[in-house]
Amino acid sequence: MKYTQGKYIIKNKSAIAKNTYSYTVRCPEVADIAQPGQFAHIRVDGFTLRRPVSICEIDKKCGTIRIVFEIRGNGTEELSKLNEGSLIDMLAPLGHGFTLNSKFKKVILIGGGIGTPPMLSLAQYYGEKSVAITGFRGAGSVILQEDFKNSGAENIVCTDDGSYGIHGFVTQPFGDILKKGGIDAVYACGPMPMLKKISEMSKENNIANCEISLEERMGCGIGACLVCACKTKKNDEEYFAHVCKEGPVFNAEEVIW
Amino acid sequence: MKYTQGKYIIKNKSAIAKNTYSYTVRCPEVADIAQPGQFAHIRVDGFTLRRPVSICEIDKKCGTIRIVFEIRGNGTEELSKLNEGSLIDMLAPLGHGFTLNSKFKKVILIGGGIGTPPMLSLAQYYGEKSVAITGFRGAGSVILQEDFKNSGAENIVCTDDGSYGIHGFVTQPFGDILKKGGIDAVYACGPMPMLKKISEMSKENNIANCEISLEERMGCGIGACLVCACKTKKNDEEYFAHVCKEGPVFNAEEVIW
Amino acid sequence: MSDLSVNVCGVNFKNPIIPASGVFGYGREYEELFPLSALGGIATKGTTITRRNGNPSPRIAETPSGMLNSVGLQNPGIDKFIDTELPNLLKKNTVILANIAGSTIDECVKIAEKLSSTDVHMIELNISCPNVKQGGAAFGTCPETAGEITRKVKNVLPDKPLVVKLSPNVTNITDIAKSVEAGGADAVSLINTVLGMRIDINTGRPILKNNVGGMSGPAVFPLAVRMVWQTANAVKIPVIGMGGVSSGKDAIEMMMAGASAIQVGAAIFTDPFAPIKIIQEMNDFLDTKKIKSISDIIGSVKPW
Amino acid sequence: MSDLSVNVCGVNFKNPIIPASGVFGYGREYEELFPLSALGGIATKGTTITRRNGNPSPRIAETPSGMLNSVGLQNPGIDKFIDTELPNLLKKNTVILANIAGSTIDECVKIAEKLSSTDVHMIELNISCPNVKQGGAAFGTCPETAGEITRKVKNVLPDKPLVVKLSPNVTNITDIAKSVEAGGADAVSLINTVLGMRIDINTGRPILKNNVGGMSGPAVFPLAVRMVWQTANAVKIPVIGMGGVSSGKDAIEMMMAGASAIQVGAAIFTDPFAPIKIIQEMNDFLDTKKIKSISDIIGSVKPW
Ligand SMILES: Cc1cc2nc3c(=O)[nH]c(=O)nc-3n(C[C@H](O)[C@H](O)[C@H](O)COP(=O)(O)OP(=O)(O)OC[C@H]3O[C@@H](n4cnc5c(N)ncnc54)[C@H](O)[C@@H]3O)c2cc1C
Ligand SMILES: Cc1cc2nc3c(=O)[nH]c(=O)nc-3n(C[C@H](O)[C@H](O)[C@H](O)COP(=O)(O)OP(=O)(O)OC[C@H]3O[C@@H](n4cnc5c(N)ncnc54)[C@H](O)[C@@H]3O)c2cc1C
Ligand SMILES: Cc1cc2nc3c(=O)[nH]c(=O)nc-3n(C[C@H](O)[C@H](O)[C@H](O)COP(=O)(O)O)c2cc1C
Ligand SMILES: Cc1cc2nc3c(=O)[nH]c(=O)nc-3n(C[C@H](O)[C@H](O)[C@H](O)COP(=O)(O)O)c2cc1C
Ligand code: FES
Ligand code: FES
Repeated sequence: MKYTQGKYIIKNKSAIAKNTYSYTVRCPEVADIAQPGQFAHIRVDGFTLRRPVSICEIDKKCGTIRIVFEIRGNGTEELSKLNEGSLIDMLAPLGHGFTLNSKFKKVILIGGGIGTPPMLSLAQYYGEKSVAITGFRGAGSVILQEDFKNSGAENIVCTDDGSYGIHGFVTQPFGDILKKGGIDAVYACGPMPMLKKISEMSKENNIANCEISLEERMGCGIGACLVCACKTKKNDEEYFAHVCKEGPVFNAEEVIW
Repeated sequence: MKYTQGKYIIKNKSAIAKNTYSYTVRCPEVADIAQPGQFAHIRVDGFTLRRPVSICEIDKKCGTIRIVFEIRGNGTEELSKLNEGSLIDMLAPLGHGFTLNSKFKKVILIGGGIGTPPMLSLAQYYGEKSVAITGFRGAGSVILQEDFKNSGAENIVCTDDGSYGIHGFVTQPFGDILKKGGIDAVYACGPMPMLKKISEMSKENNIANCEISLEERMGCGIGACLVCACKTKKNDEEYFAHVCKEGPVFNAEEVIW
Repeated sequence: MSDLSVNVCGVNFKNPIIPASGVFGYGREYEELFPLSALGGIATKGTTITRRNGNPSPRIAETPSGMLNSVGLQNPGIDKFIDTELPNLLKKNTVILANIAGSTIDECVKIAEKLSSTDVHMIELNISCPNVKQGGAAFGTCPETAGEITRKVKNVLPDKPLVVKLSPNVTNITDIAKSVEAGGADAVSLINTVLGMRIDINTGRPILKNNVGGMSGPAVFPLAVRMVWQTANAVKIPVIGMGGVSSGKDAIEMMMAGASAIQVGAAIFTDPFAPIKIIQEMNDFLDTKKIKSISDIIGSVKPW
Repeated sequence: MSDLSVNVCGVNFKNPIIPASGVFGYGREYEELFPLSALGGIATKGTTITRRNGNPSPRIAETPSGMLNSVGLQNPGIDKFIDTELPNLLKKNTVILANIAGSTIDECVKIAEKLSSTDVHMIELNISCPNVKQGGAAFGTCPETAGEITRKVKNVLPDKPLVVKLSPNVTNITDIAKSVEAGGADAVSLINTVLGMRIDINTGRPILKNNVGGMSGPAVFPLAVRMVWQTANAVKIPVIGMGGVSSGKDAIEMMMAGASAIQVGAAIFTDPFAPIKIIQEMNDFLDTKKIKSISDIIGSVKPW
């Protein structure tokens, strides 16, 4: 694993939904090696622990990565106060990202709420071979739709309250597409109940490559402190994996729910 | 004692010497009641304890006060990062200031280093009736000279290294003026050895009104927590006075050195 | 508007927020900023049998998210407290907890006796002051002594609720709490300050003239929550919680851990309006969560 | 360039800075950022007799200027440590402290026996882990047990320096330290984490699945300095200090209090380069003050 720590310039900041911010950060050495599904461990002034945030876009040419995050507590609130031109202290790129396979013909990307951002870099990789299904509480929290459209992915949006796109959960369109068959891989990030359901549906439909991105509270972020344990199966034995290093992306088969 | 707590706008910020800053703060309710020698207890983001800083100028007409401080540690460093337009959280005006007497014909004001600022408001009160003697390490730390000149006070400056004004300590010109006699009061603020010397010299010369401003680490700043104790005499008995309430200005006779 | 009132061993508080002993004096200075009647109660500065000057200065140091103090129980003595401070305080329409300390058990008993005939609402017996040589923490770190002193003091206070204030500088807080409960305490309060030290590396000398001092403020909050939780689960008498509370959320958290009321210390130095803001924030939290009475959250934490 | 080297019970450290046990794993991950040879030493993750999975997640929570952890000694077991981690570590040109823990005295002795024939430089016996049910802190809070376990472990380690790691969750740290010294410890290290708790007020449940956890980080620094000072004055063996050190100034302060070397824990989470920066800052301080050797400041504080 290769990663680095540095203070990088925020080239672009935008508020993309209520309490949700997008930062584009110039960090060529990170962009150069980053993979979809990896994350940055971000230092926030006044806090002892860093905050993990997924890498949402990787632009190797411009030497930038993009992160998108929602204010959830004091740390993300403080983080949201940075401005264009400010320095952001990142330890990145960290973790084990999604398995990319240029031979795949059709993949489904599923993002739930603030789990959506890491799906964008996959959409940009797979382009027209991908269907992006994203789900949000309501119209007010819908994010990144323009970007998904630009990626070439087929784009399906759901909201819990029907105020935007399809009324209902992502599992509905997901089920419909599964039925049609021909799916090489499913990638998902979002709330645990959603991930569980998607894993089950993928298994029922014999999708070998179902990868999901998990969250766990972290210390070091690089695999040294064993703080971010998550129960998994390895060769059918129970195994405490570490989300920051062996994850955050796991094959759905490995996860113990 | 009347005081208030609030967040007030910094109308003017200037760097007046190396690591030394001047803030003019709009706070009509404070300016209205503030007296020379009183102080503001200033909250600094990220710190549990407030920082006491003397009131340097009081402009009742504009509703402003001025403070001047030097970076000494983390708190004053953080404080120095505020900008014009920022809010500063002050508990003010606090403490027992200098005794003003419009009948006094000649007074001496002595400021040593960063003890100089509170002398300015006295100079502005006494105007031509006052001689301001200020002492600094060297030319680089000389402050407020323009202001003292504008106040009408006779202005004497000393530096330890002779790089500005008289070469030597403030006690030298002070001694010279004492000898000439006719002094109604002496006011001083600065390092303890200087204050001690001035008190002794005043006593030897039978100056009844020698008032000095002391420093002590503080908690509440208003007389409730008894943190800022300083040994004094009261009716010849030892008495633990509190710098924040009974001081910071004490009659030199009261202090136990 | 939720019901913020709590009852602690028979005494009604209009809300659970009490400025802690030692940071608030006798309230006079803070009255300039807000009416004392807005407070649930006031714990007065620790009072000893005779006047004490306390320790030499400096008596305070800043620490990460906290502070150290080594005031050392400066106070005018119990007689002066009863004559000049208490009558005034009792007019303020808030619960008065008279905090007392002694260097011998006898002294504590004598002070309590003097207070027993006053109208003070509660006595808070400090057996945990880290800043005095005799008595103080020594009483609070040994279960037997803590029980004994409680018994003797309670003896002369048959009609007044006795709160015993515990030290966090112990291996097992529940042993002390149980012993104090058995001794007849009507409630316990905790935590007092955590013994700490800072050195000025430029001079090579301790910042406090007393060398060591008591740490308080947000830094100690997790320790205080843990001890409140352990204690509330170990005794039947109510627990008054304190240590690092600086927001309404903190107060709610400590009450969930088992505190029936909350004292606020160092936070008042940072923001003199802290107690008032905390009361408001607690009210807002209850309103948002549609909880009718603050009493419902006391000890409500569900451990895993 | 000052002389930063220190000698702790016969072992030479090129500088006094050692990543603390539990935050640094076996160093593999940090090697990506800087050479391990830049460090004075490395304290490895606590190792038990057999593999342990540790406690369920979440295992970490943020606190004001600090954090709580409840990892619970997850590790691959001593055999795997000796086979796969130690040989690699011993190549890194830095002092290796093997941190060990057991749920019985026997277990500790067995682990120590296994290590006695390796080339590890020092053994750090953790008798103070607050995150495991048996053993751990239980050993570290009773002077007699602490002395006994030290004696039995030292017995099988005649040729290896034994450092015993103490818990701050005690009434009297010097009692434990003296007892451990009498038991044959070559040095003590302190402090381990301070037991604390946080509750998520929105769910009404503890943030840590283990309910309670160990507090560390800058918040505990004044407590650690006090305990290091007390301990250094109570025993003749060297003290390795830790608890909240996050800058060169902190390290200097703790060494003035009496520490011969310094471990750095939580600060590494905030800044993975913390140990390297601390070494640099210590050097700068000594240069500015024209102090030739860091050893000159150990225990140099002059109390009032
Ligand atoms: C691999 C990974 C990728 C993530 N990617 C994103 C993203 O792209 N966008 C986004 O908005 N959020 C993302 N999150 C969640 C994000 O880390 C949390 O929302 C954030 O840490 C909350 O911090 P806070 O200070 O606002 O909350 P607080 O509750 O104040 O945080 C307290 C502590 O808990 C931790 N914590 C709280 N919630 C979480 C959580 N859900 N996951 C992990 N740690 C948590 C914090 O990091 C901190 O250590 C990701 C989490 C992980 C593990
Ligand atoms: C009544 C009064 C008036 C003052 N007026 C001025 C002024 O006009 N201009 C100015 O530059 N300075 C003034 N000072 C000194 C100023 O308060 C300190 O320099 C400042 O508190 C240092 O804070 P720090 O965070 O930079 O230092 P740190 O050393 O990091 O502070 C740590 C703690 O010690 C306290 N402390 C440190 N030094 C002093 C000190 N000399 N006096 C009181 N507390 C101290 C701090 O307030 C804080 O609580 C005054 C002090 C007092 C008591
Ligand atoms: C300056 C100061 C003085 C104190 N004096 C006393 C005292 O006289 N009696 C007492 O029982 N506790 C005293 N305490 C302890 C507080 O009442 C309280 O237990 C402690 O500060 C923890 O709460 P906090 O973190 O909110 O400050 C004092 C605390 C401070 C900061
Ligand atoms: C995540 C984590 C895991 C730890 N694991 C161990 C351990 O296995 N053995 C041990 O003796 N101490 C362990 N500790 C305690 C540290 O070694 C150290 O004593 C403590 O964190 C105080 O130092 P700090 O404030 O610099 O973090 C651990 C601490 C943390 C934060
Ligand atoms: S956060 Fe340290 S191992 Fe994952
Ligand atoms: S600082 Fe509280 S009494 Fe002076």
